[in-house]
Amino acid sequence: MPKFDIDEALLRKLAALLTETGLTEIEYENGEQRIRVNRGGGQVTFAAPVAPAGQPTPASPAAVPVGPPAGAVVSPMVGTAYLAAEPGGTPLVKAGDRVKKGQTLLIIEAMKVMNPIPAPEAGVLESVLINDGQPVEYGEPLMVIR
Amino acid sequence: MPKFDIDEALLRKLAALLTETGLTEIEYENGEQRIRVNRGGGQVTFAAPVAPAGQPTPASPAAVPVGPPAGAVVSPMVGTAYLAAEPGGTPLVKAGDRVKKGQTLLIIEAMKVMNPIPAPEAGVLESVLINDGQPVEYGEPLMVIR
Amino acid sequence: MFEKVLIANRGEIALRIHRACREMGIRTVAVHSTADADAMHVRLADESVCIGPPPSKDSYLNIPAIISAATIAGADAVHPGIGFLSENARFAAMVAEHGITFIGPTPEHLSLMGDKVRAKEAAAELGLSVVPGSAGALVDDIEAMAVADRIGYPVLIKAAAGGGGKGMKVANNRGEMAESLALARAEAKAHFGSDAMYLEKYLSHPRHIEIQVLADTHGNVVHLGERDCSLQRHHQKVLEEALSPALNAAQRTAIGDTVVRAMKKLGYRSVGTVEFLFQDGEFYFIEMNTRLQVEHPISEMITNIDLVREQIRVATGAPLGFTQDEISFLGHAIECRINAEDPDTFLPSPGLVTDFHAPGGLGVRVDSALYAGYRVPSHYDSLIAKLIVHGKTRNECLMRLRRALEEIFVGGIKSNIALHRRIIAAPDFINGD
Amino acid sequence: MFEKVLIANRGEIALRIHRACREMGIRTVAVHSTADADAMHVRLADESVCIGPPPSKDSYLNIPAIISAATIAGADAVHPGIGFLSENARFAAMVAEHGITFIGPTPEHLSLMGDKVRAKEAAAELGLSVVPGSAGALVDDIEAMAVADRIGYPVLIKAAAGGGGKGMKVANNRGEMAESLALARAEAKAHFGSDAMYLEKYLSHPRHIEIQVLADTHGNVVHLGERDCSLQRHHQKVLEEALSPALNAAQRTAIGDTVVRAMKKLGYRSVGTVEFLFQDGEFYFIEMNTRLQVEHPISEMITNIDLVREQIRVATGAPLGFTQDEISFLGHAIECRINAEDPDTFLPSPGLVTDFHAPGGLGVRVDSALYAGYRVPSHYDSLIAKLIVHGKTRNECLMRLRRALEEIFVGGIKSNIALHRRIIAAPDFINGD
Repeated sequence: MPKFDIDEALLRKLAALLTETGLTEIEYENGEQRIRVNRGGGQVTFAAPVAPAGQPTPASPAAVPVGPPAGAVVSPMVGTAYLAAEPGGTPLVKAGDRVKKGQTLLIIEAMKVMNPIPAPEAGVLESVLINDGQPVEYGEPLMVIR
Repeated sequence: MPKFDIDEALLRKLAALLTETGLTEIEYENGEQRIRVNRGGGQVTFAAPVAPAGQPTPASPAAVPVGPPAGAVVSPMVGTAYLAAEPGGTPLVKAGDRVKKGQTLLIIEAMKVMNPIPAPEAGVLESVLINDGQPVEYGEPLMVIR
Repeated sequence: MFEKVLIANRGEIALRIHRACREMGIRTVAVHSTADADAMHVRLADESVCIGPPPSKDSYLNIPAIISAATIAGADAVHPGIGFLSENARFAAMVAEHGITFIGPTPEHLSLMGDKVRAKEAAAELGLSVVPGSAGALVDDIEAMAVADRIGYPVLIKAAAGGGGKGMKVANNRGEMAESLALARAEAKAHFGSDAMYLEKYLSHPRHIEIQVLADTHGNVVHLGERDCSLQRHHQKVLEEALSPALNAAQRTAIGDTVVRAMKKLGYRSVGTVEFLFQDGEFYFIEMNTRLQVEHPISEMITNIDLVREQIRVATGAPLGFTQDEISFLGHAIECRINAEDPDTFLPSPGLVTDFHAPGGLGVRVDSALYAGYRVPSHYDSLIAKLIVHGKTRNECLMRLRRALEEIFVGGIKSNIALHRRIIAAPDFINGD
Repeated sequence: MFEKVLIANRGEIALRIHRACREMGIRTVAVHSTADADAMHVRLADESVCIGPPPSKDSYLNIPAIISAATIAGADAVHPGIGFLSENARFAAMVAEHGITFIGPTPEHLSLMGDKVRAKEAAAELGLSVVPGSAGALVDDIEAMAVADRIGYPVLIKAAAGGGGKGMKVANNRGEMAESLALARAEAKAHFGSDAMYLEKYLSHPRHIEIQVLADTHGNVVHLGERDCSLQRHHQKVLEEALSPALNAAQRTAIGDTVVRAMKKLGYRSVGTVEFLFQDGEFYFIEMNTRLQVEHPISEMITNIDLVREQIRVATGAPLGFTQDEISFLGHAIECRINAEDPDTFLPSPGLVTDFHAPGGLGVRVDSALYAGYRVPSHYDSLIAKLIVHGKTRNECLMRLRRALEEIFVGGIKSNIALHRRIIAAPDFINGD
């Protein structure tokens, strides 16, 4: 049979979309092509885990918290994330950009203070996992740098 | 039927992707090709603790009932066991005796009724596990025949 | 006071009795089948005796085994619990013959109220109005037809020895009589070994109201108000509440006083429950349970009276420690029966309990012998836990019950927890209809 | 009524607050550190927000993170719980500045009672007698000596900003003063960043008696009787009971009325506890806790008042639903603090809870966020469960507590359950000494 080659980047993008949208499954079909990704509901989100209260941890998705993707930039604080320097401005970075270490990727507002979030390392910005103006919590993946 | 050859490297790659992205399942189809990998959302096997509440140690005798020894004659009722036909009489049998099937081994008094307990099989009486006049419960080993 | 009490039962009620005994400083003897060797009450009891194999008839209904165990253990009293031998007059008499106190009513009262026909006759004599029906057991179908014609359709056909809805059929008109009688007789024969039937007026929308009574051996009788058990499935209680949202204070006092007078006249002792059908402001006696009931905790919650403790006290011959005037009703209580069963098919679901999480907090009580790692045997009834909730008002009670049902979790087996969540969300129930 | 309340705490008290909210139909927002992602209150809350890493200073004490979470989640009130920010005046003020209701007293009262020296001055002005001692913070050792000589030895040296026994030393005579002062100052500096000290008469055999108060924003104040917290280990409460076996009705009414008058004069709002040392019939004010307390359930058990529910109600500006005359004390209640610690060495014992079995039945309440499979984090205090038992009498309560302690089981980690079993078996405790 012919070589079955898969689009890794696409899978990662879909995985990121799950995180961003809080979905647990995405199924995609295009003509003969069909792709489906699913996550057991352990993703970080503002909604509490739906696991039954008394359910033993090992049997609960919340028990096996999904780590952020490799190269993910996670939020250092609770606040509102902005992708542009000023409302309606152009995003500071976009997927595909090459970013320098320390370069400001986005801004998180907390207690009316604007906190610039720098790139922890240089690389290519693979994906943006959040929307402009989206509330984020501590440890939430924001962007992925490769 | 044609040999179905599996792309192991691809499976390993997908498995790695599951780990990396925190997905629990990836399904991929391309025309006739279709592949699906799944890692059940945190299905860590849960060892149910057989812990007797209100008792200091999880390992309680009640938790692990011990079966009677092989060849044991167990009590068919709750009552008081007598080794002799009448008070102070000589025991009906003693360790080392060869017993015939159906031979009376002891008497169990329940509700003022004397119930003779017969040997379930022929053999040598290996040991007597109770004392004369001892209360016995249902299923309690009384004697052992080999 | 008793030194040592033998608990002739299993499951949560055996644990309930054990707890009352421990709190009174009484030693406990658990008797159990081989299937219950790891049961919670067996583990907690001071002593335990295995009395037989799993089938009830060979263990929990095995009178010689239980009395032998009591004699050998040197118990000075036997508590029969609920079901099994709790209403068996012969057992009560034999226990007494062996110089052991039976914690319950006299054998005479057990047999009187155990016979549904004689019970109704007695009730009428005691001044409790009964549902119009046949004077006693029906001689034949001809008599049945005649009675039915007199009291008017629809009519309910019941087994004289019946209970739990077995051997019970409704006939909506004369045409249905013959078949309904035949079916009911067959069922009754199968379940109770007797096809003696009686017949009564069928009430279209009655509420099931029961009055809890407590009597000592000195002629003192009090009632603890009513319980409303209208919510049933196939004549099986699912959820009970106290007090009833359908009764007003005047009706409550009136029926309470009537029942107390009747019990005094009867010379009843121990705890008991007089059950009525309540419709259009009228109470119709249906039966009396001469024992503790599964739903007794809701009466305890609203009166702060420990019924099992009092039942044991009066069995020692002690007089009641309080009068009717000293009993006041505080707030509202609801009990949910958690069964090991499929919430949709209602089929039993025995097996290994991998996890059990009991809800806690203010106003929440759980009576259960369950624990993580316990295996629910397939030989007995499917009740595994009672969730009892108390609140200042019925609404507070409902809100508390809702959050408690969000917290409770039973893993490894199916349970009807989901059913209860549905029930308390139903508008009719919330409105108390 | 509030639409959504953010619970700025963790553990059993966060669950306690969640339960009260659910029962009032209020949505809950749980904030948690990464170590508490699987905590019970996080699982049960309607929403949850991770506010920081495990260390308290970066999460549960992280004011900006919590207020941001409240703003983002759209909470209209914040409940601070116990400990952490519950007595932090700055936090209370900032919450208010963000247009969110702080469920607790005013920032002014938080700071007043947070300063042990100013608190004693205020108490004296409010008509509460205090332990004779230094008027305020000691200027130097010379003043300390002078005061000690005046009030007589032994004397207790305390940190002005202190609590929980930190920065506290006894000097039995003049000779010990210098060293005790030095040690206390060092401890105080280390724990509270301030070595401001004060000094008071040391009572040799006082009882720790505290009065629970509840006040609305309309000037209505009631008390829920006292709690006796005399049983402590290294100034840490282990077991509390209500009412106190040491007080008679007259003393109870007297101190209750005194405290209510004082709180009215102060204009206090929300729940609070005024703590006294009681010896030889005299009450000496020591401090006031301007928050809910760990042992609040025992007051709830004897009064049938849901303190957290009432605390939330009055925070909305609603007036108290009852007067002092409508509060009666029913029976006796005891709370045991179950800690994840070695019962002998008292060292914390965090880790995986393999099994948790809560006792049940009549009169037994468990407030706990534990569940089988939960991992007790090592970053926070070791309280894992509160076992609260109610009985008609102190003896009934003790017997019930004994059997409940026989039933409770925590597997996988060490706990002080064995310690509690020892305590309640001690004759002195049984006699209420």
